[in-house]
Amino acid sequence: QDKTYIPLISKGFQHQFWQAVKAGADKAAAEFNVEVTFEGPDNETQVDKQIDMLSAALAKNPQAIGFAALDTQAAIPLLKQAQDAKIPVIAFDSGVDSDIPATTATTDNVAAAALAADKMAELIGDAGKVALVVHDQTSRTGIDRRDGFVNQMKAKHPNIEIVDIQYGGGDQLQSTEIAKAILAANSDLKGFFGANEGSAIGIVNAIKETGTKGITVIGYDSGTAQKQAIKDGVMAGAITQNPVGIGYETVKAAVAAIKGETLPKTIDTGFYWYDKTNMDSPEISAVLYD
Amino acid sequence: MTLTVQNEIKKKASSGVHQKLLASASLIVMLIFFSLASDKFLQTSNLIGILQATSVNGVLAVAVTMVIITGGIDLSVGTLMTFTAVIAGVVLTYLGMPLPLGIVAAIGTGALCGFVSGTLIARMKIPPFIATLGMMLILKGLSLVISGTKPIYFNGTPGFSQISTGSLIGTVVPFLPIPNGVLVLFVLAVFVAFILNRTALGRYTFALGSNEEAARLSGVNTDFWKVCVYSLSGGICGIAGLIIASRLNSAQPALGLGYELDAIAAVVIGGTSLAGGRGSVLGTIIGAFIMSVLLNGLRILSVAQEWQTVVTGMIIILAVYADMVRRQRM
Amino acid sequence: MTLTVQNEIKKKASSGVHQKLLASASLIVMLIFFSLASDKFLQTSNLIGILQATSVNGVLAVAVTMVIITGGIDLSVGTLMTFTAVIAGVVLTYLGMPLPLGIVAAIGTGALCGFVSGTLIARMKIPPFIATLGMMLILKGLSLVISGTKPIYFNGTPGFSQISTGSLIGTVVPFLPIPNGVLVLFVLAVFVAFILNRTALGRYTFALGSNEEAARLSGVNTDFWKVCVYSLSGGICGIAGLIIASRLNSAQPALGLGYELDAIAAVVIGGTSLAGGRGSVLGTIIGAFIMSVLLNGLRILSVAQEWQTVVTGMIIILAVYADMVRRQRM
Amino acid sequence: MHELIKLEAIDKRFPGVHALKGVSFDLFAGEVHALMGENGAGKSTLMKVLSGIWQPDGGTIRIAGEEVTIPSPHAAQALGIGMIHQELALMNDLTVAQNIFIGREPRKSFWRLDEAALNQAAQDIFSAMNISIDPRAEVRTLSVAQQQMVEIAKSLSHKSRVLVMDEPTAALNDKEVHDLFTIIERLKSEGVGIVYISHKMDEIKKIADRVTVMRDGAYVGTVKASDTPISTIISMMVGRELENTEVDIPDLSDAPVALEVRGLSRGKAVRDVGFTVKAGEILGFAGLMGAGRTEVARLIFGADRRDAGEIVVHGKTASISSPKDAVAAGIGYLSEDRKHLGLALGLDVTANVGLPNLAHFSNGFGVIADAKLGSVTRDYIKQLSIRTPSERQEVRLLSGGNQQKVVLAKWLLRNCDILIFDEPTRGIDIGAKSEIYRLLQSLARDGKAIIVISSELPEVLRLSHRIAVMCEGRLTGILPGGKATTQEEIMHLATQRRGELGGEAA
Ligand SMILES: Nc1ncnc2c1ncn2[C@@H]1O[C@H](COP(=O)(O)OP(=O)(O)OP(=O)(O)O)[C@@H](O)[C@H]1O
Ligand SMILES: Nc1ncnc2c1ncn2[C@@H]1O[C@H](COP(=O)(O)OP(=O)(O)OP(=O)(O)O)[C@@H](O)[C@H]1O
Ligand SMILES: [Mg+2]
Ligand SMILES: [Mg+2]
Repeated sequence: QDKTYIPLISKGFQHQFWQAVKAGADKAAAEFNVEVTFEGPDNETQVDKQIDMLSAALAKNPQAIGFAALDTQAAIPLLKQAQDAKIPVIAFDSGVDSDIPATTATTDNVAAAALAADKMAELIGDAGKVALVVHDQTSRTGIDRRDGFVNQMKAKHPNIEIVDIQYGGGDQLQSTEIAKAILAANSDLKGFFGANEGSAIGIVNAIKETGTKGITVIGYDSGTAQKQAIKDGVMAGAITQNPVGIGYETVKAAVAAIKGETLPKTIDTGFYWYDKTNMDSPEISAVLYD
Repeated sequence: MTLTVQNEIKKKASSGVHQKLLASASLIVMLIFFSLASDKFLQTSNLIGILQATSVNGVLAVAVTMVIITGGIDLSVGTLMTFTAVIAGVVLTYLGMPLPLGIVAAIGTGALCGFVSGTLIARMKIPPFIATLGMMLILKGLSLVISGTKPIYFNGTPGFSQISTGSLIGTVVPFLPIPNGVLVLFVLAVFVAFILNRTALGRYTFALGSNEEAARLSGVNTDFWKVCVYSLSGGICGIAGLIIASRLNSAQPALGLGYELDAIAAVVIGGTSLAGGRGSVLGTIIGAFIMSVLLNGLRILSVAQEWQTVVTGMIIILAVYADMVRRQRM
Repeated sequence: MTLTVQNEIKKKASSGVHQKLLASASLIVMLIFFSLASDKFLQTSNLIGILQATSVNGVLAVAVTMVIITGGIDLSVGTLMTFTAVIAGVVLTYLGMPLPLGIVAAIGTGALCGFVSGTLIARMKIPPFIATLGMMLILKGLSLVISGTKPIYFNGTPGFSQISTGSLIGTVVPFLPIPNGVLVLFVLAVFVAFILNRTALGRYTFALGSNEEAARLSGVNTDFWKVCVYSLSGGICGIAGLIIASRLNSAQPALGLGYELDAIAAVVIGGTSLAGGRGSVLGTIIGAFIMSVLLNGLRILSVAQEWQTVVTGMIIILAVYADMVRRQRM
Repeated sequence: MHELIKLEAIDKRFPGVHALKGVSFDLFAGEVHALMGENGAGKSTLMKVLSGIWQPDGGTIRIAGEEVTIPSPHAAQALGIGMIHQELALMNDLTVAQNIFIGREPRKSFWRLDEAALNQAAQDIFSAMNISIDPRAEVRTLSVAQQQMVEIAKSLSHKSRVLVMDEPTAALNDKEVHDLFTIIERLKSEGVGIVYISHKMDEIKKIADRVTVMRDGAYVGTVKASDTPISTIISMMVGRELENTEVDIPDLSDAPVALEVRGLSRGKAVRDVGFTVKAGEILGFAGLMGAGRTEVARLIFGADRRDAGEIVVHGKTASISSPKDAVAAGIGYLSEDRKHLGLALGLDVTANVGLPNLAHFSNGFGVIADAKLGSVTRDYIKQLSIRTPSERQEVRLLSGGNQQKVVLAKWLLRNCDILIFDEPTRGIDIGAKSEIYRLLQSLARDGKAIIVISSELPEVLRLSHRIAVMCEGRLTGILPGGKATTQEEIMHLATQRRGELGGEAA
């Protein structure tokens, strides 16, 4: 008698965010006594590689499947195949344009980035120049966080000018160089938003290396370096999702779906603003990861 | 004397066939291993998944095979594929033209870009690595510009997804639902193999890689033929663009970077020399399958992803080594 | 007669110097253009930023220059850099050893991995592309395995970040706060240039790329020297690993993929031929600077990123073309 | 005189070729032992066994009486065996001196190489050889003849006890050959044993002490050079007698001019060269190494860009800017450097023969009639007696002389009106040579205009209807062919330098 098997096909694998999702999934796997595997392509542009992974996962005849779609439509034929085979699909991180998934465990990235924009406005006095380093120009999370931040500024904080948006692929080194160039070009910059961990660390590195003072940095996600930067005061604060929660809820929902239980349409795993003042509080430190 | 010679010719010819059959030895070993290791591996759906996973890389690898045989290299195949997909998206979705026009546009754009690379290389004597690296970056940027940095969906062209995911064979032989994308790969492989082995273009392709100067001094218009090879290769990348766009039902403008390495790897694993002058499409197809079977098998066995990478690296080295030892023996 | 010969030697020598000075023409044009286009470009902090941005790619490019001169290629430089950084992290942070041991471990691991690649290539005759592609994947996987798929921080080794970001020169000449990482790049470049031009290892490096068989027939132990080149190159990747780890104050196990292409591009832009036999470290350094100045300038000008890519592609082609035209004229 | 080397019953097989069938060979100190045989007889292979490149499948090697195995070229060097390879094996990107001393560079402190000492040592060798080559020049800038000299200098630098010279004079002219022979005499007197492979019969008489003949990979016999007539050696080689033909100059007064060249110039290599060739005529080109004959041919053929000059084919000015144009105008060029310029070594014989001819062997879709091309190739293999297991053999596996014949075949098949042969018999055996002479003569009889560039004066004299002589890029004169002209007259023109040359260079 095989254990219940639930493969999770994510958007990434090597980054800390995805490792935290994996940790949550593993925790749930142990709790519900199911077998979970976790896989994702090298970067968030490789839509077709993700489809190949999904295809191989389906071939293993799983009881349910977790899927964080890189593209809202590309995987639909395979998801239909899963539906036909009566394999419940749980979407996580971001959804697909289809009602196949039994539920979607996700963060509202647009709202989260808007919160970051509000915090930025608050910290720099609702006026001045702000720049963004984003991890990706075409991926869902990249677009949502960029647009969430930029649109919120436009709508609510008209005196804040977005002077530059550049993309560093989430690569810390590349993001560092980008942030340094932006700093060099804008000596009167007041705020800097990094849309994921690698981008945020890149900004922090740039500030440290150039010795720039007086810039408000807001990050996204957590990780040792980002937490340290907040403690050191280089970074004002950051938005964190609840990746461990996403992983946990995905597996939990999958187990429920296998049992035929009805699930809510979405499971909002939430996002949080954290800074020096609240990062040691129990409910925040629970959603942060190293 | 004549008898011995004839015997020897026969021996040579048959050893040639042996060699080609045996070239797939590593692939066969892999297939057997994974079949024994997991009963999921040999399922029709999984085998079709493998075929489909090979189609895009296979087509790109076939495109780059010709270029590598001339002694060149093409780093732009991945982003060219994406660029042609975006062009197809613009033509079909934005401009709402009929499907055949989209197909012609994609392949034509591919050929045109190949023509530009070829011209840079042949006439302006820019090293292939630089010319195609430049093209890779240019096309990567242009894909984003033209698409407006977002995917273009083909929902307005219902037939489009059939290009890759439909199955002509399946409608005739129901128990063999081989997707069209794979069919295209095989037809293309046969076509390019024919060109390489039976036509003047093919002969010049080998001659360019073997000794370009000797070919030039034989009165061969080497520049012209080189441009032809790059154009043809570009056109094939256009086909890859159609396949991937059809598979994803969308043109993903950021895709494609890094695909050139996979394609070149398939070519080299298949025994084509990067120095030029020797190589075969059959080898390339086998090389592409070695890569996709390996990845699929490791996934089926649920090997941890970091170890998948390690094992893939080792197997690639081993497969090529085994192939070489075998060839030396014969 | 002897007079003519001597004249020609002189002419050749002086044109050699000219050539090297002019090789940087594209770079100088770029510097002038960006200085005029933006007053932010020539700020000391930005210039130092450019230097620092070149350090990692520059060191990797120097490493791969030697390999390319032998007629080989090394795709593993990026992941090897990461792997050595991870090893340094394990030694310094996990095992809590003193800094010098971490440095030795990183460079030693690099050399060892280079030794393995070199052995695969020289003794087992596996094509360099395949051997180093395999190594690239193996090391990518192992970095994840060893680090436990998470960054290793160097907070326990306070001096570590000085390797790259501190400034020895700055303490002596305060208005020239050139970071140590850049210093390392230049020292290394001089060292490798010395090896290439003045030592037996360098001589054989060129001989291998020029005509390996001829070198072997002359009694040169070609396999041995090839392994030496790859080992040395690996050791240099270890230095790159230290620089990047020191800059990020952490070993990022997922980093490094794609860096090989940048490094190779710098080498080829610098005029080293992928066919082997010719090349120079100075050219490579110039090539690396062309790439980083270009990117920095476009960023300073806030060019949209998709257009940055397009322009970079075009400039790379143009720079190489201009360089070639110039060389032919002389 | 003691025995240096004794090879006994050496056997060697390659796929499809039994290259050596129990061959024996010995060499004494202080002698020149010539090794003769047709192309593909196995001479180079035997010597490659001796110098550690191939391992024999059977037989023994004794050096100074002791049985040895020679696993690598390095080991051969350690045993005092040096070899000048038939195919140039130089590193093009390195300088002359660096090539000569590769693997044995003089050192300074801190692992530095002593470049000055290196260049000086190379200069010393060249001085001793009485030739002037710049030790600092990159090898790729040298002509084939100069490269051959570098190879010779390299093997001399080893101070070997045994020196194998595989066709060292194939690319040299008479003066250089003479200088080489002086060197060989000196080495002989120092007790060095020399194995000398050549297809030039007159050389054998001049320097060889003994001659061993091989045929079809088998040992035929060893004779004393002094008391064996050449004809005997030739018949040992080819198994029959060869008749010696004299040049027979046809009356071409009515023949149309096929090719006229006016004012051809390129830099210092070719200065204002002009001449005509009539249909049915063989125009020989003589001159010293570097005289510019090859360059003239390359300019006519469009392989290099000319600074000035007009090329008139059949009375019409031809606009030739690339070899493609030249071939279209009916000009064929057989280059002197077959390895780099003549052959795609990795491809098979058929593909090489087909290279200039595919247009005639393919249909409108570019599909090649491969069977037809193959059978035509087989015809040429027979006609030129190219020794190859089949027409599908890769050219790099053929012996040097047979490779040269493949180059010939590809141009013969092309059937051009004007053919330029640059050193057509380089490395070709005596039997095949007379075949080629006959062939050239019959081509001329068929109305082709032929230019033959050769560094062997006897060859020029034997073939040419007229003889053009070049010196330092200029055409110094055109002499009538046949008995009317002597070698001395040619040499006079070939050394007719311009007084103001030194001034011009500055
Ligand atoms: N590596 C090889 N593989 C297969 N056949 C070979 C190889 N090397 C030589 N041969 C064959 O062995 C035979 C002897 O060749 P070899 O080069 O010894 O001839 P040779 O006497 O030196 O001729 P030439 O005067 O033309 O140089 C030829 O038929 C040649 O084709
Ligand atoms: N690629 C080159 N680079 C530099 N100099 C060259 C090159 N090729 C030829 N030369 C020079 O041009 C001149 C003419 O050489 P060419 O080869 O035409 O002479 P040749 O009469 O055919 O003599 P050879 O017997 O050497 O073939 C020589 O001085 C030669 O050194
Ligand atoms: Mg020979
Ligand atoms: Mg010549």
